[in-house]
Amino acid sequence: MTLLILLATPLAAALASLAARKKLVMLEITAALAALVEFGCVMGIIATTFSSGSDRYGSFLAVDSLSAVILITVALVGLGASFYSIGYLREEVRKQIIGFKRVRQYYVLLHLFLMAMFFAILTSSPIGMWIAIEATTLSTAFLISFYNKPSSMEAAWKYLIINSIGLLLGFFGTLLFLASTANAGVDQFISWGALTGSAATMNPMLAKIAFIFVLIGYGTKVGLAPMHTWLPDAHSKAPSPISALLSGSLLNVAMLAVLKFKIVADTAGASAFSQDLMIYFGVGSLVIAAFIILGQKNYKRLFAYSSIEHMGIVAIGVGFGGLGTFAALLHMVYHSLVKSALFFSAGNIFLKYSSTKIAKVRGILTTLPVTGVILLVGFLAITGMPPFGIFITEIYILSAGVAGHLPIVLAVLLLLVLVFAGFLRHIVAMAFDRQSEPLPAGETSFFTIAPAILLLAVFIAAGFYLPAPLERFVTVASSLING
Amino acid sequence: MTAARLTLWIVQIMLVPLLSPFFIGFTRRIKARLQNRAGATSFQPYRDMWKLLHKDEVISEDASWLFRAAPYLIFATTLVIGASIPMLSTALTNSFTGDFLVVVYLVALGTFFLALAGIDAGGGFGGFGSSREMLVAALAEGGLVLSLLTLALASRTTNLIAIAGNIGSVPLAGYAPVALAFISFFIAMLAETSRYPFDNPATHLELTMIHEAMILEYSGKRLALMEWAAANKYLIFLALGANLFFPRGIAGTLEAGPVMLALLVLLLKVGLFSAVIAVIESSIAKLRIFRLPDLLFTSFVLSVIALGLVS
Amino acid sequence: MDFFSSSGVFYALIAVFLAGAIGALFLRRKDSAANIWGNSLAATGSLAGLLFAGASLLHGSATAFSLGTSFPLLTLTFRLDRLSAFFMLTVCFVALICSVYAIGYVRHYYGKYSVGVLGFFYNIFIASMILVMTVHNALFFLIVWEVMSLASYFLVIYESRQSANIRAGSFYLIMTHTGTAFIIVSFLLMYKVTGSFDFETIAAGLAGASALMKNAIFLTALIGFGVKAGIIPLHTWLPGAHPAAPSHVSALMSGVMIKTGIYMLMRISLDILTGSYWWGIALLAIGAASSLLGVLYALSEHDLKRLLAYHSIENIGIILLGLGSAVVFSSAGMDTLAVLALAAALFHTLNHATFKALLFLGAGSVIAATHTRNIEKYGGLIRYMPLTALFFLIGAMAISALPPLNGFFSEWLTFQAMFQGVTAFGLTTRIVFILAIGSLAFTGGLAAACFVKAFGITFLARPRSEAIAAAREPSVLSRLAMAGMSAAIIGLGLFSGVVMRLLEGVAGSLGSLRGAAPPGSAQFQSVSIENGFARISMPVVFAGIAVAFIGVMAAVYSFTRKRKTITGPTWDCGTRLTPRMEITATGFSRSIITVMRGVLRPSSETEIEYHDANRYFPKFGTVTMGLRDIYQPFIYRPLRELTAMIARHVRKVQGGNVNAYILYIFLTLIGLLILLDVGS
Amino acid sequence: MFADAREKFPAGSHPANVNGRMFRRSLAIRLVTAGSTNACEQELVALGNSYYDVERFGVCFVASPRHADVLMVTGPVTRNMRDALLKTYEALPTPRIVVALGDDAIDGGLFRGSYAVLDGARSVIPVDYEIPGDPPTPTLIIGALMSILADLSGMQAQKT
Repeated sequence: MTLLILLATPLAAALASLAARKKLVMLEITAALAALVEFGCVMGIIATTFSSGSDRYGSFLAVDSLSAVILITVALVGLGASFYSIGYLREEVRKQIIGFKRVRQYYVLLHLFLMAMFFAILTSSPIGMWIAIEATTLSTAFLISFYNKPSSMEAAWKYLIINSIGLLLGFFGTLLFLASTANAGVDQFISWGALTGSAATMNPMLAKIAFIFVLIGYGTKVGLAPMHTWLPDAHSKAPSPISALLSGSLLNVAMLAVLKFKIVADTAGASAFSQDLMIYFGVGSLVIAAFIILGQKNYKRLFAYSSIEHMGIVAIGVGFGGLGTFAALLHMVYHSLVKSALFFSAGNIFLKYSSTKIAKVRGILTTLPVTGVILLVGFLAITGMPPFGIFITEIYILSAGVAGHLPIVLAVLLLLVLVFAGFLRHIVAMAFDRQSEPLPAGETSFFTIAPAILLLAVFIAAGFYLPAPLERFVTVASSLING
Repeated sequence: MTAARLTLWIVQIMLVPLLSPFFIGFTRRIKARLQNRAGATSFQPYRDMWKLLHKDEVISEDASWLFRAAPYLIFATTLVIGASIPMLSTALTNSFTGDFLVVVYLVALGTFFLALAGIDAGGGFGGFGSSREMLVAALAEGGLVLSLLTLALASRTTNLIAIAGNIGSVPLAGYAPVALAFISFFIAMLAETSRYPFDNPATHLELTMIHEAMILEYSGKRLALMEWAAANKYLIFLALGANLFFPRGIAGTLEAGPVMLALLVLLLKVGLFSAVIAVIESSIAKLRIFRLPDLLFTSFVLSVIALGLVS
Repeated sequence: MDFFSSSGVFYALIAVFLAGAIGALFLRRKDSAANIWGNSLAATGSLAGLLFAGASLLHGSATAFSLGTSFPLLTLTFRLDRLSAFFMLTVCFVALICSVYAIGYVRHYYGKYSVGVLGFFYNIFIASMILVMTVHNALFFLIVWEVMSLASYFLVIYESRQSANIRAGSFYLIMTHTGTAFIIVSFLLMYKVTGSFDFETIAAGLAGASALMKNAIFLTALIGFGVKAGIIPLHTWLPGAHPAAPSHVSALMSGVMIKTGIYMLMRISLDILTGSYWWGIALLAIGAASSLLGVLYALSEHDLKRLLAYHSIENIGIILLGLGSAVVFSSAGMDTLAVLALAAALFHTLNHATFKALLFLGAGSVIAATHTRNIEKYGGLIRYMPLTALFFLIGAMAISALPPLNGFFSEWLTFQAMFQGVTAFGLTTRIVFILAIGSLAFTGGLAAACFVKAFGITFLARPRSEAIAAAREPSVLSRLAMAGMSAAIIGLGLFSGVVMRLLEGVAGSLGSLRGAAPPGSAQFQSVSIENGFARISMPVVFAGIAVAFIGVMAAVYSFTRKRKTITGPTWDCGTRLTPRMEITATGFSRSIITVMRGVLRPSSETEIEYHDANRYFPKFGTVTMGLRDIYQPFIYRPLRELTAMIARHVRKVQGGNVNAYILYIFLTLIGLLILLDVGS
Repeated sequence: MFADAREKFPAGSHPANVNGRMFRRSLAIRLVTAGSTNACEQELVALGNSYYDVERFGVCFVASPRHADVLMVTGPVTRNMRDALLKTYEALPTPRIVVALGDDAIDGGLFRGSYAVLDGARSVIPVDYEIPGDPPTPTLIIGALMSILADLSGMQAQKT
C-alpha cells in the first residue's frame, strides 16, 4: 500500500501545483509536504523490506534489497532537493530572473520527475522500468532548459537526442532478453523474477549481445563513457536542485536497470563477460572524467564529471565482484548524498556570484562561510579522503580487484589521485584565493543551507556507522548481483 | 688506580698544553732557517703567551657572552682531547673518551665555537674567517673520519690508544692501506690545523687568512687562550699522526723507563713532523680557497681506497 | 604501571584530544578561551599519552585491544608493542612541549586568524599521529594516516591570507595523497597475498610470499612513506609546507610527523617482512643522498624555518642510514648487528624529534618577535632574547652532533653500526658502507657549518634591521617549554647508555629480530659495542668538558685576576663600521655552495648600480644567490606537462558536436559486437 | 748599545702599567700609516727579510690592534687619518706603547705647517717613543726597538 502512496503523492502534488494560482507559498508547501510524505513512505517501505526481505503491491510493484538501496538515495536526495528548491527559486524570483509561471512549471515537472524515478524503482517489469526511465528523460528535459538560454536549450536538446538513442538501444536489449521467456514457456506477466528464472535457458551468446545493448542503452543514462556526452551539459545547465537530483538519483536509477539486467545476463552464463564489460566502461569513464576534471573551468561541470567518475567506480566495483559489489552499492548511496550536497553548495555559489565559472568565484570561505565549509568537506569526501565513507568503499573496490585485475587497480588509483589533484586545484582557488572586489558576506537563506548540511550529516554518520537496514540491503543485494 | 697510573695521567693531561707552544715555535724556527733567517727561538710562543696573559684586554661592546666563554671552552676541548689520545703509553687506556669519533667531534666542537666567536663581534673579517673555517672543517671531516677508520678496522678497535697499541702488530701486507690512510690523514691534518696550503699561519692579510681572521677581536688572556688552543690542536694532530701511524717507541707499560723513552721518541717524532710541515710550507704556495676542496676530496678518496683494502 | 598501559587510558586520552578539538571549535568566538582550552587539553592528552606509552614501553609484552565496526575488513585494532610505544612516546613528548609552548605562542594570532580552528586541527593532528603509531589494521591505518595528512594540511594553510602558504599546502596535499596511493598499493598487495588488512595476519601470511611480491610491497611502501618522511627526491613539498605552519606545528611536523614514515618503513621492512639485502642497500643510498643533499640545501637557505625544514631531510637521511644498515644486517642473518643499527636509527629518531622541535620553537619565538623569516634581517638577537638564544644554541649543537649532547651519541651509534658493515661484508657492500660513512661524516661537518650560519647570523653580531631592537623574549610558558626541551636534549646525551639499553629492547622486539643478542653492553656509565670494538662514556665526555672548562676558567682567572677587561667598539679599521659590513648568510654559505656547484647548480645574480655612465663608480651592489631547482624541471614538471597534454587530448572527446556524440555510441556498440564475435 | 732609549728616542709621555718582564723579547706592532710617503714602510718591509730578520728578537707585526703592544705611526697624520689613528689607539689593549717612526710622524717633518696635516702623531695621541730619520734605516729601527724593549724592562728595574 505504501508503494502506491509513494507513487500517488508526487502525482497529486504535480496536479496540486498545476492548480496553484499566483501564490508561491502554495507551491512551496505542496513540495515540502509531498517530499515529507514520500520520505515517510520510503521509510515505511524500508522498514517492511528490512523485516520481511521485500515489499510488494500486487504483481506490478515490488521492492527488493537492491531497489531499496536505490530507493533510499532517491528519497533522501528528493527530500533535500525539494526543500532546497524552495530557497533556490525564491532567490531567483527575488532577483526577477524568473516569474511565477516558470516556478509552477518547475514544481510540476519536479514532482513528475520524482514520480518517474519512484516508478522506475518500484516497478517489477523490465518494460515498465524502460518506460519510467524514458519518462524521466522527458520530464527533466524541460527542467534542464529551465533558464531558456540558448546554451541550456542546446543542453536539453542534446540530452533528449542522446538519451533517446541510448534508450532505444536499451529497449532493443530488453527485448532480446524478453525473447528468452518464450523459450522457457513463460506466458504470464513478465517480471524481473520471471525474466531471471527463464534466463538460465537463454543462449549465452544471445545474452551477451543483449547485455551489450542494455549496457550501452542504460549506460547512456548512467553516464558511462563514451555515452556520457550529454551529462556535463545537462548537469551544468539545469538549476542546482535538479542537477542534484540528476546526479544523486537519476544516475543511480539508471544503474539499477543495468544491475538488474546484469543479474539476468549472469544467470544466462555471461557473468565473466558482463563483469569485464563493466570494468572496461568504468575505467573508460574514469579516464575521461579524471583528465577533463584537471582542466575544468566550470564548477558545475566539474561536479558533473565527478559523477561520471563515480559511476565509473561503481561499474568497476560491480565488475570486480565480491566485496567490490558490496562497496559499489554503498558507494552509490554515499555518492548521491555528497554529490547532492555539493550541487546545493554550487547552487548557493551561483546565487551569490551569478556565474558558474571557477575563475569568477574566489574567497568563498569568507563570502559564504557555511557553503564554503560544505564545499570543502564535500570536496574531501567526494575525492575519497578519509575519514569519509567514500574512501572506505573505494578501498573495498580496489581490494576486490587486486587479486584478479592488478593493473586496473593501479590505473584506477592513479586516476583517483589525478581527480584529487584536479579537484584540489579548483576548490582551493575558489575557497581561499582572495576576491578582487569582495561581495557582501552572508548566506542566502536557511533553505539553501539546511538540506546540504542534512545530507552531509547523514553521509558522515553513515560513513562511521553503517545503519543495520542499509548494511542488510547492501549485503543481500550484492550477493544477488554476484550470483 | 696505582700511583704510577695516576702520575702518568697527570703527565698526559699536562703534556699537550705544556709542549704545544714549543712545536709552534719550532715549526716557525725551521721555516725561518729554510728562508735563510735566524728566526725567533722555538720558545717564542711561550713568551708571547706570557705577555698576553699579563696584558689587559679590550672586548667589543657588540660581543655577547659567547665571545667571552668561547676561548675557555675551546681550550677545554683540547685538554679533553689531549687526555684521549695516545701520547706516551698504551697501558694508559681510556675507554671513556678515547673513541676516535669523540676526538673528531670534540675538534668539531671547538671549531664550532671558534667560528661563532668569529662572527660574534660583528667585524667584517671574523665572519669571512668563520665561513672559510667551516668550509675547510666540513670538507676535511670525510678524510679525517675515514682515515682513522682505516686504522680502527686494521686494529679492530675504534679506541685511539688501543689502535696505537695494536697497529704495530699489523702484518706488513696490511701497511698499504695504512700508508694510504696516512696521506689522507696528513692532508686532513693540514686543513684542521690551519697550515699550508689551507691557511697561512703567518699571514695578516685578510685575503688569505682563516684562523687569524676569526680571532682578530681577541686580546689579552683570551687571545692567549685562543692561540694556545690552536697550538694544542696542532700538537694533538701531530701526536696522532706520529703515534697512530708510526707507533714505534710508544711505551706498553707504566714503568718510568719506557715512558721516559716514549716521551723522547714522541718529541723526536713530533719534531720531525713539524720539520716536514715547515718544509712543505716553505716550498709550496698557498692554494686558492676554491682549489682546496680538490685536495680534501683527494684525501677522502684515498681513505676510501684504503678502507677498501683493509682486510 | 598496568593501569597506565590499559586500553581505558588510551581511549580516554584520545577522547581528551577530541574534546580539545571540538571544544576549541565551539569556543572560537573567544580567542583566549579557545587557546587555553585547545592547548591545555592537548598538553593533558600528551601527558597522558606519555605515561601510557612509557608504561607500555616498560611493560615489555605488547598490549592489544580492538573495537569492531559495521564495515567489513575494518576493525579498530590497536597494538602497543615496543616499537609503537617508543614512537608514541616521542610524539607525546614533543606534543607536550609544543602544547605548553603554544599557550604563549598562539597569542600573537589573536584577532588575526581563528584560534579555535587552530586548536581543532592541532588536537586532531596530535591524536591522529598517536593513532598512526598504534593502530594495527591497514584500513584503519590508512584512515588515520590521511586524517593526519589532512589535519596537517589545514595547519599548513592556517595563515591563509598568504597565498604562498596555500600553494605550499596544495602541493603538500597532492604529494602526500600520491604517497598514500603508493601506500594503498602496498597494502593492497599484502591483502592480495593474505586476504587480510590486519597487520598481525599479514605478517604471518606474508612469510611464504614470493620475492617479487615482497619487493613490490617494499618498493611501494618506500615511495609512499618516503614522501611523508621527505626523502630525496620526494622531499620537494617539505621545505614549503613545514615553514608555512605556525611554529609549534612546524616543530611537530618536522619533529615527529615525518617520523611516521620512518615508523612504517621500520615496521614493514623488519617487522611485517624480513629485510632483504637490496632494500637495505637502497635505504643506505637514499639515506646518504638525503642527508648530504638535505644539509647542502639547508646551507643555501636563508629563510630560518625553511633551513630547519631542510635539516629534517638531512636527519631523515641519517635515520635511514641506520635503518638501511639494520636491513642489510638482518638480511645477512646478523641480527645482533641489526639490533645495533636499528637502535641507532631509533635513537636518532628520538633525538631529532627533540632538537628539531626545540629549534623550531626557538625560530618561532624569533619570528614572532621580528616578524620576518629572513635570516639576513636578524643579528644580535642574543642581546634581546638571551634565553631563546641559549636554547637555540643547545639545539644547534645537538643537531650538529657536537658532544656531549644527544645528537652526537646517535650519530656515533650510526657510525658504529656502519663500521660493523664495513668489517662484516665483502667488497661491494663494503664500498656502499664506506660511502655511507663518508656521507655521514661530511653531513656532520656541513651541518655544523650550517648552524654556525643559522645561529651566528641570527643571534650574534649587530642587528641588521630596526625590527630587532623591539624583539623580546617569548612568554614564560614558551620559555619554560624550550627549557624543558633543552633539558631533555642534555639528559638524553647524559643518560644515553640507559636509553640505549631501552632501545635495544625495542629493536630486538621486532618480528625478524626477535631474540637477537644485544650488540654490546649499554650502561649509564658507558656503552660498548661488539666486545669492546668501540666504547664510549657520555657522562665522562660531559664531565670531562665541564671539568676542563671550569678548570681552565679558574686557572686563567687566578692568574689574571688583576688584569682589566674593558669594552670598546669593534675594531673597524678606522672607518665607520655598519651592520652592512657584517657577513651575510649568503656570504657565509657562498664558498661552500661554490665548491658544491656541481651538485647544487647555484644561480647567482649580481646587480650593480653606478654613479656614472661609464660604470667606473659603483653606487650600490646586490648579489642574489639561489639554487636552481633540479627536481621541478626534471621530475615534476615533465609529469605535469604529460598529464596536461593527455588532458588536452582527452578534452577533444567532449567537442560539443551531437553527431559525434551519437557516433561514439554506435561505434562502441559496433566495436563491442565485433569483439564479441572475434572473442567467441 | 741602546742603553737609554729614553734619551735617544725621547717622547712626551711614559707608558703606564708596564710590567717589566712582560715584554721581554715579545713585542707585537701594529702599524698605522697616517699619510706617510711610504718611505718608512719600505724600510719596515726590509725588517722582515732574511738580512735584518726582526723576528729573531721576538718582534712581529700584527693585523689587529687588539693583538698589538705597540702602535707604530708613520707619516705626518693627515686630517683624514686623525680619527682612524685615534680609534686604533683606543683599540689597543693596555699597556700600550706608541712609537712615532720617522720625522714626519714626529712633528710633521717636511710637511709641517701644511693645512692638510696635523704635524705628527703627538697632536692626536700620546707618543711614548720617537724614532727619527727620514726615513730611518732598518738598522736604526731595529736598534730603536731593541732599546725600547730594554727601556720597558728597565723601567721595572728602576721601580724595584
